[in-house]
Amino acid sequence: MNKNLIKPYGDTLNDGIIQLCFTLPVKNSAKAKKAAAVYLSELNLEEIRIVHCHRIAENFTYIVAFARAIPFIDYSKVKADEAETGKLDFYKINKLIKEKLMRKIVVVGASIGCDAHSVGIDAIMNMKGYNHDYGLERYPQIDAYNLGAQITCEELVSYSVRVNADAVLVSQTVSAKDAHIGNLTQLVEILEAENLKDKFILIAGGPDISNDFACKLGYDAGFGHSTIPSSVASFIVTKLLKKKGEI
Amino acid sequence: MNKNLIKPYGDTLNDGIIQLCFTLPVKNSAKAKKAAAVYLSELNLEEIRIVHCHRIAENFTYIVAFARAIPFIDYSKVKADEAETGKLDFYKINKLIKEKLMRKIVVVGASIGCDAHSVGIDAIMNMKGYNHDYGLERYPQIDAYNLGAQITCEELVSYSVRVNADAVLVSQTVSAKDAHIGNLTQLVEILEAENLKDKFILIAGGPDISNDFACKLGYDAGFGHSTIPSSVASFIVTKLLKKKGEI
Amino acid sequence: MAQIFLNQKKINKAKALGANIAQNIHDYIKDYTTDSVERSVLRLYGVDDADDEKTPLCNKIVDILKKEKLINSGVSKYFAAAMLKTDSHANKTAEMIINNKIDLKKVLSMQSLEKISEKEQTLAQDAVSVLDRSKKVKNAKKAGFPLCEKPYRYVIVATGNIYEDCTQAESAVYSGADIIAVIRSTAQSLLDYIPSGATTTGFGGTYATQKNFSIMRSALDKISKQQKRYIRLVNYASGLCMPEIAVCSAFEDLDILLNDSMYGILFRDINMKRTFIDQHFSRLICTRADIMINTGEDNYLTTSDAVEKAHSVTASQIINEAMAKQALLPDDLLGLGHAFEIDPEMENGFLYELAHAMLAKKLFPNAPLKYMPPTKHKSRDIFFSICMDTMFNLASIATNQGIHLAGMPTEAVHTPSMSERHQALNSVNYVFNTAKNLCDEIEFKKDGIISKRAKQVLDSTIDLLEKINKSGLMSAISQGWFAQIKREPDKGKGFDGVIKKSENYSNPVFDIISK
Amino acid sequence: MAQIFLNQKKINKAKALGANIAQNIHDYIKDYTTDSVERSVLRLYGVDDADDEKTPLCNKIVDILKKEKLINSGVSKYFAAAMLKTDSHANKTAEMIINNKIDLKKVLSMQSLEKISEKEQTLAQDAVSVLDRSKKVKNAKKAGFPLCEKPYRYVIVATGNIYEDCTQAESAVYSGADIIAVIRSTAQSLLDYIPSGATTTGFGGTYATQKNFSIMRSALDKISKQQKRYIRLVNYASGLCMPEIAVCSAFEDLDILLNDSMYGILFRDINMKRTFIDQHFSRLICTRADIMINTGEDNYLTTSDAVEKAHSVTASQIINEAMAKQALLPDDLLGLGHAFEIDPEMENGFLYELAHAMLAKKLFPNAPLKYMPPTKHKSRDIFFSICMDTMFNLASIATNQGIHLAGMPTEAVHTPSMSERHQALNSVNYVFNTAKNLCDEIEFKKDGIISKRAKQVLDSTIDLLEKINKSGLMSAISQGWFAQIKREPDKGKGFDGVIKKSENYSNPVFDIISK
Ligand code: B12
Ligand code: B12
Ligand SMILES: Cc1ncc(COP(=O)(O)O)c(C=O)c1O
Ligand SMILES: Cc1ncc(COP(=O)(O)O)c(C=O)c1O
Repeated sequence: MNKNLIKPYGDTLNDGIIQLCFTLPVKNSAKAKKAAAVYLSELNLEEIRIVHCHRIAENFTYIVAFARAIPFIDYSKVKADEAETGKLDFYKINKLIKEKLMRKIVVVGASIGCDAHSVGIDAIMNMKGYNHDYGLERYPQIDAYNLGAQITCEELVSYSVRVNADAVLVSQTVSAKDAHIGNLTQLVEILEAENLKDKFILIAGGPDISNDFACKLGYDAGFGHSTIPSSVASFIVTKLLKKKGEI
Repeated sequence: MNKNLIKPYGDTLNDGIIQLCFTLPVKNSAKAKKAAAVYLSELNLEEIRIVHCHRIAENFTYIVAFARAIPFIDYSKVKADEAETGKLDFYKINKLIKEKLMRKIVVVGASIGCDAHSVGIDAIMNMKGYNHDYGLERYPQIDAYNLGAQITCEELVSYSVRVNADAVLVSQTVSAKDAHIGNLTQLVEILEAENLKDKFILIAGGPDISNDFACKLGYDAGFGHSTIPSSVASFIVTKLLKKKGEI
Repeated sequence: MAQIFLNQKKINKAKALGANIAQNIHDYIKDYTTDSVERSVLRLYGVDDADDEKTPLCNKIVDILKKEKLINSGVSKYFAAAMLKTDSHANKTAEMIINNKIDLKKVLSMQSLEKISEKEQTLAQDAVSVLDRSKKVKNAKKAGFPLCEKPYRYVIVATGNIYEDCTQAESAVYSGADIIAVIRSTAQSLLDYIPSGATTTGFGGTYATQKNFSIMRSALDKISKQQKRYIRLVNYASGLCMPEIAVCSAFEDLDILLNDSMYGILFRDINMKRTFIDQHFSRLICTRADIMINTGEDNYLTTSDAVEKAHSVTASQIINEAMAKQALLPDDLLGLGHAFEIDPEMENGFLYELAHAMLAKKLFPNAPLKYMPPTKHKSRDIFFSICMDTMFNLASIATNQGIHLAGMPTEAVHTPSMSERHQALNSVNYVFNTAKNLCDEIEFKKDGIISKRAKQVLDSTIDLLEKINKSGLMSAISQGWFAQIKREPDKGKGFDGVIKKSENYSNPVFDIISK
Repeated sequence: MAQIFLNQKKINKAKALGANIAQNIHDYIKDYTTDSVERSVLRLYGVDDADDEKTPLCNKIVDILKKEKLINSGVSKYFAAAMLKTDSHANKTAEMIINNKIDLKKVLSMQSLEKISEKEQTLAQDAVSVLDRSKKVKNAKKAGFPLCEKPYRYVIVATGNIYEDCTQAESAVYSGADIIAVIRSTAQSLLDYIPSGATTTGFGGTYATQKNFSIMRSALDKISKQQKRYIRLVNYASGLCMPEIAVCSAFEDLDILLNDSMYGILFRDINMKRTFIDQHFSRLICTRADIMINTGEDNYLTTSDAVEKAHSVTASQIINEAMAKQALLPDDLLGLGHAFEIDPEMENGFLYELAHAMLAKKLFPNAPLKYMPPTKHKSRDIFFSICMDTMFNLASIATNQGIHLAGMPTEAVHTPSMSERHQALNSVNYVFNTAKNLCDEIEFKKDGIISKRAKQVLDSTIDLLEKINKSGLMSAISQGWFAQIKREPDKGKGFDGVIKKSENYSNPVFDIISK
C-alpha cells in the first residue's frame, strides 16, 4: 500500500479507531441506540460500537461511540495552511527591521466590536508576551499601540491612519453564531470603502481563527490558538521586506 | 422538513454538532492538523474545528475535534434490533412456566473458551442477580446450572445434554481481535455437527454482544451490556411458549 | 469544616477598612441618581411596554425629562402627576407622554403637589408590594420541596434562543442542576436599555428581557415539579441597566442576580460613578425581593494571575460585602465570588486553591460563596479539562462552598452543549457524593503550606485595603489595582447618565426600601 | 504522610498470624517440586530453544523424565550428566536428549556421581551469576538517571503485537509513564509452557516470551535514554509457568513481575499446591535478580464488594508478605496490591478509599504498594470514567502510594488505545503535581469516618486471619474466603505437575538462592 495513505490509529496501524460523542434528539430507547449506529454508518464508519446511551432529557439521548473510519487520505497531498512566518526570533526580527527597513515599524492592535476579550490581543502586544515569547511592545524596533477591547472598527481605522501604522492587528474571541465574521467583515468593508485596504498589513487573530479563514475574509493572515508574538512579528517583517523588494 | 429526519443536537435543533477524538500516525505539525481536518471532511462532516493537536509520540498526533455532521436519517425507518423479550417480570415468568408449560425449565450457563470473566454470567444466573433484578437461580420454576468460566464448548454441550437443558447461555467478554467470535462460532459448529442445534434455545451475552450480531452467528438471541436476568428469562419463556404453540 | 487558623483581629481590621471604603463611596453616591435608576422607577410604577421600534417607553420618558432638563428632580413626581392627569394605567400614560399628549414641563403645575405626592406614595407602595410578593411567592415555592443541599449545582445556558435555552435547562436539571443561569448575549451590558419580548438571536448568550425571564421561569417551575426540587433562576444585572434588570427580575421571581459593585467598571468600561449609583439601587431592590446577589471577583483572575493577585479577590469581596451591607443585604443573599483559577502546571497549586477557598469561608462564614470553576487555564483537550473540573469539584465540597458553578469540558472551545453540561454535572454529582463529608474529616497542619498561604493572602489583603482606603476606591481603580485594568472616574460608558439630584428630588420607592 | 491512628499491637498480631499461615504452607511445599520448577532449572542451565512445533525443549525433557518416572529426583542431575556426556552446550544437549541420542535412564550411571554433582554446581553457579548480573545491570542503568519519584506511573500495553506494543510504550513514556507492563494474551497463564519467539497475534494482550521481553526491553532502553529517566518493564508470572517466567525475566532484565501467591488459584483455577510451590521458587529468583513482585489483591474486588470484603484484601496482603519473606524478598521489592474499587455511587465512598489506602500504608510502610485504579465500576461513559480516575489519582498522591496504575477512560470498553493512555497520564501528571505535598498537609480526625473505617477493616482482617490460621490456608480457600471463589486442594489445572521430591532430589540453584 502507498505509505502516504493514512487513517486514524487506535493501537494498530490503520485500524481506523475513532471516538465520538453526541446527542440525538430522540427518547432514549433501543431504537435510539440503533439510530445512533445507523447515523454513524452514514459518516463513513464501520464496526460501530455504541458503548453508552443515556437519557439526558425527555427526548434527548446522549451517546458515546467508537468506530473504525473507512477512508484513507493521501498525506503527501495535504497542504498546511498556516501563515508563512519564516519563524524568525526577537533578535533577528529587530535586526532585520533596523538593517533592512532602516526605520521603526508601527503596529496597532485591538479587539473589535462588542468583543470584550482583551487577553488574546494583550498576549501578542504586551511587554510580557505569551508563553515565554516577548510581546511586540518589547521590540525596540516596533512602536506598538494596543487599543484594548470593545473598539469600533471606525476607531481602529482612524487611529491606524493617525499613527501611520504598518500593520493592524485585530482580535476576535466570541465566535458563537459567527459573531466574529460580522465584525471582521465590517472592518474590511470600511477599509475598502476608504481605499485604505492596501495601506496596512491586516492581520486577524483569536482562538477560532485560521489563516485560511482570515485570508478568505480579505486579511493578509490569520493566527489561531496559542500563537506566539514572534510569529506575528515575523510575518509582518517578512511581508514588509517583500513589499520593499528586500526578499 | 419531515419531522422524522434527525441529526445530532449540540445546543440548537439540527446543528449536527459532534465531538471526535483520534490519533493520526504522523508527526505533529501544521500539516498534521490540516490532515485531520481533511480526514474529517471525508466523514461527511463540515465546519470542522480541530481544537487540539498534541504530539504523543515521535510520529503520532492526538487530535480533539468538533464538527457538524451533514446527513439526516429518517428516524421512522430505524428498526431497533434488541431481542424481543415481552418484558415479563419475575412473578409473571414463574406463573407462565407453571401454568402454561406445566414443568420446570432447565437453563445451563457458562463463560466459554479461555474467557475467565464470570461476573457477567453470574449476574444473570446467581440468586443475587443484577441491578435489583433476581438471577435465574432464584426462580422457583427454573433449574439453573452455572458452570462458571473457562468452560470448553464440549463440556458445555455434554452437560447441557445431560441435564436436558431448555436453554444454553453463553457469556463472552474478551472481544479484542474478535476473540469472542471464534468461541461463539465453535459452539454453534459443534451443536450443528451433533445435530443438537434445535434442541436448545441458544443465547449469547456479554458487553460487546448485540442481538443482531448473535443472531447472525446462529444464536436465538444476544444480550449486551447491563442486561437484567428477567429480560433473559422472559425471552426464554416466550420462545418456549411459542414452540409449544401457546402463543 | 476543614479548619485553618486565622487571627480574628486581622479579620476585623480588614472588615473595618472595607466598611470605611464603602462609606466613602456611599457619601458620594447619595447625591446622585442615574438614567437607569429613573427608568427603574418607571418600571416599578408599571411602565413595561416598548414602542414599535422596540425602544422601551421608560427610556423615552427619561430622555424627554433629560432633554427638558427636568431629570434632576427624579421621574417619580412627573410620572405620578401625569398619571393623575390621564387617570389611566402606567403604559397608557407613558404612551401619551411620548406622543406629546402630555407635556411633562407643565404637568406638575396642573395639580396640587400634595396630590402628586400622595399618588407617588401609592405607586411606590404598590411597587414595593410587588417586590414583597416576589419574596413570598419564592418562599412558598421553596417550602413545597425538601431543602436543597449546598453547594448548589449551577450551570449556564447560552444558546442565544430562549426556547432552546429552556430545552437545555430542562436537560441540565434532569442531570442534577439546582440553578440555571441564562447568560446574556455578548455586550448586552453595554446597551443602555433592556430589549423586550421573547428573543432567539443572541450571540454567546440570550438577551435578558422580562419576557425571556418569564418564559424561563415557567419552564423551570414545570421541571421543579417533575424533579421535586426548587430550581433557582439567575440572570445578570451588572451593566448599564443594573437596577432595571433587578426590577424585572423581581417581577418575574428570579432568585439570583450577577451584581457586582465593580465588574462593569473594570470589564465593561462602564463609568464608575454610574456603576456605584446603579449597584446601590439595584441591590436595595434585591434585598426587598429576596434576590441573592453574586459578585464577580472570579473575573479578576482571567486577566491577573491567580496566585499573585489572590489578595485582590479577597479585597474586592470585602468591599462588595461592605457595599451590600449599605444596601441592607442580609448575609444569606451575599453570594460573594471567587474562583479556582491557578495554573494547573503549578506545583502544589491545589493546596493554594484550598487555602484560598478556606480563607473565603473563614472571612464570610454565613455568605453562600459562589465558587467559579477553572476557565482561563482550561485546555482545549476536553478530556484534560474534565480532570481539572473534578479537582475543582473536590475543592468545593471539601471546603463547603455555597454555590458551585459547574466547569465545562469545552470551556476553552465553545458555549456548552447539552452533552457537555451532562458530562460536567456527572462529575459534580459524583464528587459531591463520594466526598460528601470530607470537609468534616480533614484538618490542615498549622504550619503547613495551606495555612501559611491563607495567612499570607489575608496580610496582603489588609495592605491593599489600607492603600485603597487612603486613596479612595475611585482613585484605586484608576491606578489599576483590580484586575490590572485602569479606569478613570469621569470616563467610560454611561457617564452621561449620571445625574446630580436636585433639592426636591423624589424617589419614594428608594425611600421605602432603603429603610 | 497523612496519619491515622492504629493500635500497633493489633498490627503485630495480624503479622504474626500471617507468618504462621505462611509457615504452614511452607512446611507443606518444601517436599514438593513441579514441572515448571524443573523446567526453570533447565532454563537456568541454558535450555532456551524450542522445536519446530515451537514446543520448548525444556518441556520435552521434563516430559521424558516424567514418562520415565525419574522426575522426583529433579532434572538437575540428569541434565548435568547429559551435558558431561555430550560435552556441548545446553540446547545441543537438550536436542540430543529429545532425539534419543542420550538416554536419561542411563545417563546417571555413565559417570561418577561426584562429577555430576560438580557439574550441577558449576551450572547452578553460572545460573545464579546470571541472576546477579541482571541485578547489577539494572542498578547500573538506574544510576545513570535521576531518582524516579513515587508513585511510579504505570500503564499497560496490550495490542497483542509486540511491535505495536513498542510503539504504544514509546508514546506512553513520552506522556509520562515510568513503568510499562506488557499484558499477556488472554489465558496464557493456563499454558503449561512458555511460547517462543517474537509474537504478533495475542488476544487482549501479547504473549509473554523471552524474545518479546527482550524486544520491549531494548525499546524501553532507547526511550529511557531519550527521556532521561529509567523505564521499568513489567510482565506476568502468576500462572502455570511462574518460575519459568521469572527466569526469563531475569535473563532479559525485567524489573517487576505480577506474582501473587493465590491469584492463579482463585482466578485461573490453577491447582493450589502447584501454585504455592511455583510461587516460592519464582520469588526466590525475583529476590536474587532484584525483580519486584506485584501481588493481585485488587482482583478480589472484581468479584467481591470493595467495602464488604476490604478485609480480605488486607488479609491477603499479609499472607502475600509472609510468603514473600519466606522467599527472602526485601521490603522494597514487595509491591503489594490493593485497589480503588468502591462503587462510585456510595455516599462518602472516597473517604472509605482513603481509609483503605492509608491502612495499607500503615501496615506496610516500607513496601512500594501497587495501587490499582477503578475497573469494575468504570462507566462506559468515558467522560465519567475520567472523573473516577482523577479521584483515584488524588487518593494515590494523598496517601503516598508506591506504584500507581493509571486508570483508563475506556476501561469498560476495550484495551487502551494510544490516545486513551495519553488522556490517562495527563490526569495522573496533573494531579500528582498540583497536589504534590497534600499528603504532608492533611490530618484526619481521630474519631472521624476515615479513622474508624481503617480500624474496623483491621479488626475484621484479624478475625479472618484467625479463622484461616485455624483451618489452614488451603481449607480457607476451599471454603471461598477469598474473592468468594471456592477451589479444592486437589483440583484445578496443573495438579498433575505437582511432584513429590524423592530423597535424592537435587536442585542446587534452589539451594543457593534460598540461603
Ligand atoms: C477570560 C475570558 C473572559 C473574560 C475576558 C476578560 C478580558 N479582559 O479579556 C470575561 C470574564 C470578561 C469574559 C466574558 C465573556 N465571555 Co469569555 N472567556 C474567557 C476565557 C475564560 C479565556 C479567554 C482568554 O483570555 N484566553 C487566553 C488568551 C491568551 O488566548 P486567546 O484569546 O485564544 O489568544 C491567543 C490566540 O487566540 C491569539 N490571538 C488572539 N487574538 C489575537 C489577535 C491577533 C492579531 C493575533 C495575531 C493573535 C491573536 O494569540 C493569543 C496568544 O496565543 C474563555 C475560555 C477559554 N479558556 O478560552 C472564555 C470565552 C472566550 N468566553 C466566552 C463567552 C461566550 C463570553 C461572554 C460572551 C459570556 C457572556 N454571555 O457573558 C462574555 C462576554 C464577552 C464579550 N462580550 O466579549 C466563550 C466564547 C464562545 C465562543 N467561541 O463564541 C468562551 C470560549 C467561554 C465558553 N466556553 O463559553 N470572558
Ligand atoms: C472483572 C474483570 C476481570 C476479572 C474477571 C474476574 C471474574 N471472575 O470474572 C479478571 C481480573 C480476572 C480479569 C482478567 C482479564 N481481563 Co478483564 N475485566 C474485568 C472488568 C474490570 C469488569 C468485568 C465485569 O465483571 N463486569 C461486570 C459484569 C456484570 O458486566 P458484563 O460482563 O458486561 O455482564 C453483563 C452483560 O454483558 C450481560 N452478560 C454477560 N454475559 C452474559 C451471558 C448471557 C447469556 C447473557 C444473556 C447476558 C450476559 O449481562 C451482564 C449483566 O448485565 C472489565 C472492565 C469493565 N469495567 O468492564 C475488564 C475487561 C473485560 N477485561 C479485559 C481483559 C483484556 C482481561 C484480560 C484478558 C487481561 C489480560 N491480558 O490479562 C484478563 C484475562 C481474562 C480472560 N482470559 O478472560 C478487557 C476486555 C477487552 C475486550 N473488549 O476485549 C476489559 C474490558 C478491560 C479493558 N478495558 O482492557 N478481568
Ligand atoms: C458580576 C458579573 N456581572 C456580569 C457578568 C456578565 O456581564 P456581561 O453581560 O457584561 O458579559 C459577569 C460575567 O462573568 C459577572 O461576573
Ligand atoms: C497477580 C496477577 N497475576 C497475573 C495476572 C494476569 O493473569 P492472566 O494472564 O491469567 O490474566 C493478574 C491480573 O490482573 C494479576 O493480578
